[in-house]
Amino acid sequence: MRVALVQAPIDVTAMLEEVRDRASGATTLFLGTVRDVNDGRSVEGIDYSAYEGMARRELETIGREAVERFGTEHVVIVHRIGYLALTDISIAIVVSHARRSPAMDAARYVIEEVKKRVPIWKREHYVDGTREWVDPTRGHAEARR
Amino acid sequence: MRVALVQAPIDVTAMLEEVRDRASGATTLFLGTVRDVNDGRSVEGIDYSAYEGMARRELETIGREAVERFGTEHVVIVHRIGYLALTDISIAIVVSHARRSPAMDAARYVIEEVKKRVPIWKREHYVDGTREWVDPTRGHAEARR
Amino acid sequence: MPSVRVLLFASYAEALGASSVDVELGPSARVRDVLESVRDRAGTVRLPPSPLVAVNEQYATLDDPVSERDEVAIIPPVAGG
Amino acid sequence: MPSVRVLLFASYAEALGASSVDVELGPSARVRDVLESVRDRAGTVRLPPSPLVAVNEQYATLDDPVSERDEVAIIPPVAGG
Repeated sequence: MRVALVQAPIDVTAMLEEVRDRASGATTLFLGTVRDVNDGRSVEGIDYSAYEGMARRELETIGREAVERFGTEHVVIVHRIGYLALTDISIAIVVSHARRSPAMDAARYVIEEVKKRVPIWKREHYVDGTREWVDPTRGHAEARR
Repeated sequence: MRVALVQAPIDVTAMLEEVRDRASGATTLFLGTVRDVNDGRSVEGIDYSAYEGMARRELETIGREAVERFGTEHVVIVHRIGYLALTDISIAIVVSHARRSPAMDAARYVIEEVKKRVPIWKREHYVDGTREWVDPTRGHAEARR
Repeated sequence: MPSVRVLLFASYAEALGASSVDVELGPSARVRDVLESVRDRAGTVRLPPSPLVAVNEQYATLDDPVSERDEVAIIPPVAGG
Repeated sequence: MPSVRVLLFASYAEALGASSVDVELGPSARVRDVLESVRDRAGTVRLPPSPLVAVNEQYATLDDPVSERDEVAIIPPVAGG
């Protein structure tokens, strides 16, 4: 199990290699990527920021929970921060397991928990030049003040 | 949407690139890999064979079903046949979607359907020199006759 | 008499010692008739009571018709993925 | 009087115009007291009624104690992933 908060582009191939194991019959990868539209607005990029120490700690906790719940040590979670352009990878989660069902469940568990608990924020940059902090609890972007 | 039945190692990086899209917020990858133990027996490798024409056709059908059910064109399914060694990738499924939940559901749908319907067979080669056809309907390997 | 080629795979091909067999088709032949003929041919080797069968690369039922130009295949339990 | 540093992030940092504020701690101070002081400081800027708060990088409740050596942070709605 390994987690990281990085500034540089995420090397997905290396992560897949990291969980490769003779005892694994299934590997799942989840990638979050920056898309061009959110709430009907044209997005140009997203600036991710974090409470870094706590974000690492929460990622660690989630990773350990996944290891315990799903029964594999092969869980790697990497979140990128900084300015990301369209199609850039913001998060990569990779899990390998003897069986496919827990491999898939573990990746889903991790992404859902990350979205609930890890202190990372994003400010969307729109094509029209404006920027807004995204507030998922309001179901839409919070107006910039 | 694309499906393929291949003899050569599967290029996962190229598949991820293939579904990369400005409109996608989530990408999921599922890999099936050859593992070292099955039903308590030490496996050395697996020989995959297929009814090739029909296997391609069934993969196509499953791919189209995933496109319709989950609402994305970005579905790629590649199955490898021939002799695979431990940790080799037998199947790679990649899906990208605007949202994460259908991206994950689609990958799961595809692997479950592949296992039910696509005419592909595997003969496990064991470390002790024996070989057996795998029969998932019996819950364990079918004895070699 | 018209005949049809029946493809065999994996454990079935191994059990019957061939990757295909040609069987004769009676009038209005159906999948069940073709299976019966394969069973007779195979002698002591047993196929399961109702194996999966494909006609022209699509899963078929025992009642589906079979003609000379069809490609019939008996499908062992699949194990892809 | 002892004080504690309160970290602010993202929309909260922008709203309050600072990435941290120092607030004085009364005796037996709790998270709710710290929040109250930040609210007073911020003047017209409103924090939500019950924002998430972390003490020493762990989520805390309004009743958790706060001492001089703690690191307190007010956590805007998270949006990682």
